[in-house]
Amino acid sequence: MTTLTLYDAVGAALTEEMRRDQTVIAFGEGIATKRHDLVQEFGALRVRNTPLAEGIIAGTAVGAAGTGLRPVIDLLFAPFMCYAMDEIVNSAGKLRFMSGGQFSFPLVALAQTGAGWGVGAQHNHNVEAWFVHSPGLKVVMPSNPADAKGLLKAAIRDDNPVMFFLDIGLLYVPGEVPAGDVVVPFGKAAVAREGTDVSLVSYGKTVLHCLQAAEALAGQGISAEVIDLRSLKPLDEDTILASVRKTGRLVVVHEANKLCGVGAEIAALVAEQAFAALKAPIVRLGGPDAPVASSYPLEQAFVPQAEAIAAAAVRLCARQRA
Amino acid sequence: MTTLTLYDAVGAALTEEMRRDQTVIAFGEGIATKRHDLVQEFGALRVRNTPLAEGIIAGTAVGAAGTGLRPVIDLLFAPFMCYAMDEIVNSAGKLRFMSGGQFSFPLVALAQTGAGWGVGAQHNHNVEAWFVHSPGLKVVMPSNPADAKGLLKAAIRDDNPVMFFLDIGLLYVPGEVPAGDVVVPFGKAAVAREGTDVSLVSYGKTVLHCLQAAEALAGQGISAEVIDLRSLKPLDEDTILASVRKTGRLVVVHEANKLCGVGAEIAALVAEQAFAALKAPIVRLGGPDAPVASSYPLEQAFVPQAEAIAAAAVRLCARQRA
Amino acid sequence: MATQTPDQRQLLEQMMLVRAYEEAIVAGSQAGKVPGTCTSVGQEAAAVGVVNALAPEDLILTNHRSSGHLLARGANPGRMLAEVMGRSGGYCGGHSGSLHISVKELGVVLTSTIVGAELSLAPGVALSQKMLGRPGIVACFFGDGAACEGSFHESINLAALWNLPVLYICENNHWQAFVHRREAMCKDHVSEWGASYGIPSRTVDGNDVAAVRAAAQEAAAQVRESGRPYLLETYTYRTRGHFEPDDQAYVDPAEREAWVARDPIKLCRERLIAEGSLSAVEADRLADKVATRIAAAQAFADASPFPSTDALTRHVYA
Amino acid sequence: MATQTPDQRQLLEQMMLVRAYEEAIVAGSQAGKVPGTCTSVGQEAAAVGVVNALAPEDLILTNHRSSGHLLARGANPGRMLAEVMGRSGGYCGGHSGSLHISVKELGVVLTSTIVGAELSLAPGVALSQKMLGRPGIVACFFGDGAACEGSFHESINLAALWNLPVLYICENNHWQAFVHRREAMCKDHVSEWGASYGIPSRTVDGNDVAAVRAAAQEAAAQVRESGRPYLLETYTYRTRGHFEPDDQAYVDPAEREAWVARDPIKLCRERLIAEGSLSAVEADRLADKVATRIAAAQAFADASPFPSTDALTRHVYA
Ligand SMILES: Cc1ncc(C[n+]2csc(CCOP(=O)(O)OP(=O)(O)O)c2C)c(N)n1
Ligand SMILES: Cc1ncc(C[n+]2csc(CCOP(=O)(O)OP(=O)(O)O)c2C)c(N)n1
Ligand SMILES: [Mg+2]
Ligand SMILES: [Mg+2]
Repeated sequence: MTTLTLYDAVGAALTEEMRRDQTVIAFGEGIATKRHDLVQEFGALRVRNTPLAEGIIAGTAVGAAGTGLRPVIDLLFAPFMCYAMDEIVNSAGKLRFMSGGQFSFPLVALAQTGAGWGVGAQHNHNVEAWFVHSPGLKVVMPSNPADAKGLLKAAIRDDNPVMFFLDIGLLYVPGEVPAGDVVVPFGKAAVAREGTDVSLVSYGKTVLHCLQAAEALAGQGISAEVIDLRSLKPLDEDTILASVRKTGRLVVVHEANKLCGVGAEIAALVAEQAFAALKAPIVRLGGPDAPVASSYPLEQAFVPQAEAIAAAAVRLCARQRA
Repeated sequence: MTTLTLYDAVGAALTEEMRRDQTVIAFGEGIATKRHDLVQEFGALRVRNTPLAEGIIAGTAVGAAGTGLRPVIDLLFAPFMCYAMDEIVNSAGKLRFMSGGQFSFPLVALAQTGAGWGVGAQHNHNVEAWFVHSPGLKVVMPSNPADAKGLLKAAIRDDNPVMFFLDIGLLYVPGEVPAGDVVVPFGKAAVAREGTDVSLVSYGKTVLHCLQAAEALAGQGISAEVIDLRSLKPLDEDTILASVRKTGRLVVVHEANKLCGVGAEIAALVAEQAFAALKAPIVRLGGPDAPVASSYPLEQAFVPQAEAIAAAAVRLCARQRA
Repeated sequence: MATQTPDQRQLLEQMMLVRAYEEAIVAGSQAGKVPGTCTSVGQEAAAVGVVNALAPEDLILTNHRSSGHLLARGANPGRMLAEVMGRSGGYCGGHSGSLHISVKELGVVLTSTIVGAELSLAPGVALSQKMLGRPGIVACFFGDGAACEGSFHESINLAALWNLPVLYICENNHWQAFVHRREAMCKDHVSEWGASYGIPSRTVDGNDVAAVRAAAQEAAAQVRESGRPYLLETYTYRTRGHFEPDDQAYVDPAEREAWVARDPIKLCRERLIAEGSLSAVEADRLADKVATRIAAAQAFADASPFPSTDALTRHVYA
Repeated sequence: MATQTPDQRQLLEQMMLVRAYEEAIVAGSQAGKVPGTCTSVGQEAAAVGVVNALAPEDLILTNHRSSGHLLARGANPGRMLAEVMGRSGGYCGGHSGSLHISVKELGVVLTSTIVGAELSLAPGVALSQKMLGRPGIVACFFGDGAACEGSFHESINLAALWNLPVLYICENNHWQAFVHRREAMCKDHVSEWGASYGIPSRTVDGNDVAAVRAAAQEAAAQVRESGRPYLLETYTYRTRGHFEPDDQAYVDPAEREAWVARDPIKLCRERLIAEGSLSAVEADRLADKVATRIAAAQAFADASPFPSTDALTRHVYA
């Protein structure tokens, strides 16, 4: 065990994977500046700064991935991916299928997302659901440094394009990270806390808010289970459904806009597959259908907090008791 | 009443609105060629062909809309919008909010979507859910020529950016269109068929499949209500919820990928707001998490058909009776 | 000249094969057997001339108008037709259809029908060649329309900056679907844009197959030697419509007819006959040979079954 | 010279105001009162020189590094600071923060912090001017980084093609965040790219405010007269970091120091003093005046309340 921030856990995974596999390369707007240690170890060809052009960064990654390299690209902030949607969605996500399986695209696209820097809606916009909706892409978003490292190792080894979201609010928070080659497989959610009365399902920083809520709920005699999805596609349907079948109540929490978000998907999944177990309506807590303001209090108010999560859980449990 | 195809209904709405309002302009890759009658009536400045560059087409529309014009742009096929995501999402959708309400963006982006032409996944990809998920945008998708005309009039008059999806499969199917200035307001779903046992909620061409299913179900003694959403944002929550509160059963149907699609949103909405009325699990029928093949039988098999819809409804109704 | 003559006959034969193949597609389209598809009638010299200047280890990125590139590269017209018709015997098992056929075994990689995507993918393919120490340059075909997309700028800038061996070939056929080049760019030649990136660039008569091949040979040699990009513009004309069917009502007949008069197959055949290196009888024999091949291809494609519906979700994830 | 002198003093004062304003921002950032923000230290002449060449009816599109453009245009530094601090008294009610302040009443429209977006928006704004018969050209400020985005190509091509009155101003400050211009483009000057679109383009010393203004006046006059675009590159240097805080460990000190020695405010002040049109006492008095304005601005911003949470969903839809 070592203590690392999520930012450094990403660096550690990159370093280890680049050591392990010569075909792993990394490029982006400033990655060679910000992670200069990688340049020193792996050379200026494997770790490169690029022109300011997300489309060609992503396109180059797709072209390289389809022909033998395993690129990791840093697209900085999630909304900047808007300039790379064709390359990600139409090329990376579809060209394998369209070619009848002739090519594969082992690439990882990193992007920071969510509240924390107070720099407004063009930096702070959670768009992970877009990529869950788009075929051929995998999507992950860790809630802690250990998962960040393990999931990034899995992502780099995966033969498919992986959208890797880093929650800005967690980037510099330290956490314990197991030493060595620990891979966190995709499609396995973590039960971050066990409980029996209500399932709180989330990912990214709101997992921490769910854990705080669970703590508060315990004080009120409510046993909340907290599920950290970790990977959004593939989604660990079994763990979600098992939890709801046990608790009968579901609160889904994320920072992204609720409309057509990952929370909608999970709510729909449960309403389809675990309907009989449900003792109360499903509750979604998520961002409103609005861009995020820069102003600090508004930025914070956008994100579902522990109090709101706990209150929703209390309401659901009360329903049953009533 | 006149009989028009959806394609011509769009032309009729454009013509009438351009006559009504001098600030309405139209441009895109070939619109002046394909709708040459508009050029003849309104001149080569108001109806223009553009270079092949979706980003600048959309960006120009945003810039023009923010400063006094009301542009309608033709982005051809929905997946091509990948090249215009920044302009649509980060500019059109956010700049009003980010400016504290100083600007508004009355623009309409047209795009064709869905199966019908057998030209594969880079032409046939339903991405409307992306824009429902993105703040500041309205999203509509008519299922017939009359709604296409009326909704396009509403879209052109709306002071917000509107993503206007045209289902390729419906483009050349004729239908009755009321003459004159009939506007179909956003946020009002149509009850395409009334029923009491199960609600079939859909939009675009799968509304027709739902109607076929309802017809078949009637023969089996099941009364299905068919809801045509028409506008996906704003969503007519009241009509959906009222229907499910009446029938107690919900099948949501669309062509797009199920994961984080509009169907997920509707399922979640109902599981939150009409839970007590539900007599059976919710069922979603939608596309798989896969690109669409060009090959005709595969393209057709991708789209939920009437038989599958009817079968789902029968299963749900059986559950209750059992 | 002696060594060139048989070779030019091969180029002629390839162009005739492309024409015959596309005629089969048009017939298939008219018969309702082929969904939306694009032909390259009038542009055969531009495709055949460039592809014949490439080495076997070179990689090709093509676009929606790819019959010429594929056939000149040696693709099997039967498997191409099967693909266009959505049959399981196609190169991509019917997943692609006509617009994005790729054939990895021939080095035709990653074909996208998103106009401009070939440009965004090319530097990465060249980066693989370079970093993995593989021989072979990357030939990237794109249209004058694609040159208007931002990816043109981003791609050439990166390839120039990173010294990537990309031969960019802009097939300037005067049309961007239903929009004339004149309505889309101020200048006549895309090569003028290339010059400002500090890479060599040049325009060649795209209807003269020998000139195209010579220019492409020189360009490819420069890319091979310098490891840097080159922009070659083949100036030509799309004499059939954008896709099938297309009445071309929007086309200026005078402009089109001037180019039809310079049909690349006609030009080449007449030149060879004038030079005495091809007789009319031999020309007819070539036509028969090509027709026989296409008939066999059609038979193969017709016999190939449609994919079964379990192909719906096959090859989505690796 | 007599008529120019007072005017150059105004330019100096504006540059000093920008510097003082940004020093306040830096202090605020260090005190934790200001979230992520960018300064333009070292680039004041480029901003002030161009904005002072514009007419009141001209419209401005700016980007994330906008203090100079806004202040030179006459924006209220108190409302700017309030915006940067996320207060309700800011120009955008705290919705924008520092990176996308727009001020419609001053003709500063549609500011986006997506690098390259200013380029994509500019032709549409110019189209409105033209179609609605409004006077005023459109000045679009962007960086050398933005010039690498595809939107650069698409925007200039369209503006040239449609004859749109856009004055493109590339502030080439040698940096694209943490990437040096040299790592992003082969040539030194973005103006070289402009030439290939058939529009006038030119580079000017961006640290000489008089030269910038003269070049911008000429460029703006050409745009006004021809109705066509012009690309003006102001060659300058970002002497503070990309954003706050930034230790600039990645910066070559020699390169930076050479530019610091040519600090635009110092250059201008020294020239005016050498010319005898400004005394040292007057210069100090200007500094005091500016400091007083910024202190008042800071007091206004500090007193402005944060928005209440009902602003969370205000101004999303019209
Ligand atoms: C991004 C994108 N926009 C539009 C289209 C529709 N489209 C297909 S081909 C074509 C014209 C392309 O013109 P050009 O690049 O000159 O190639 P050509 O067809 O002339 O060979 C268009 C507009 C597309 N496939 N992709
Ligand atoms: C599309 C996009 N990519 C990346 C960024 C992050 N970013 C903000 S400013 C900047 C550098 C911009 O360089 P340049 O255009 O030269 O302007 P400068 O900052 O030098 O004034 C970057 C990379 C962004 N805001 N938008
Ligand atoms: Mg063309
Ligand atoms: Mg810069």
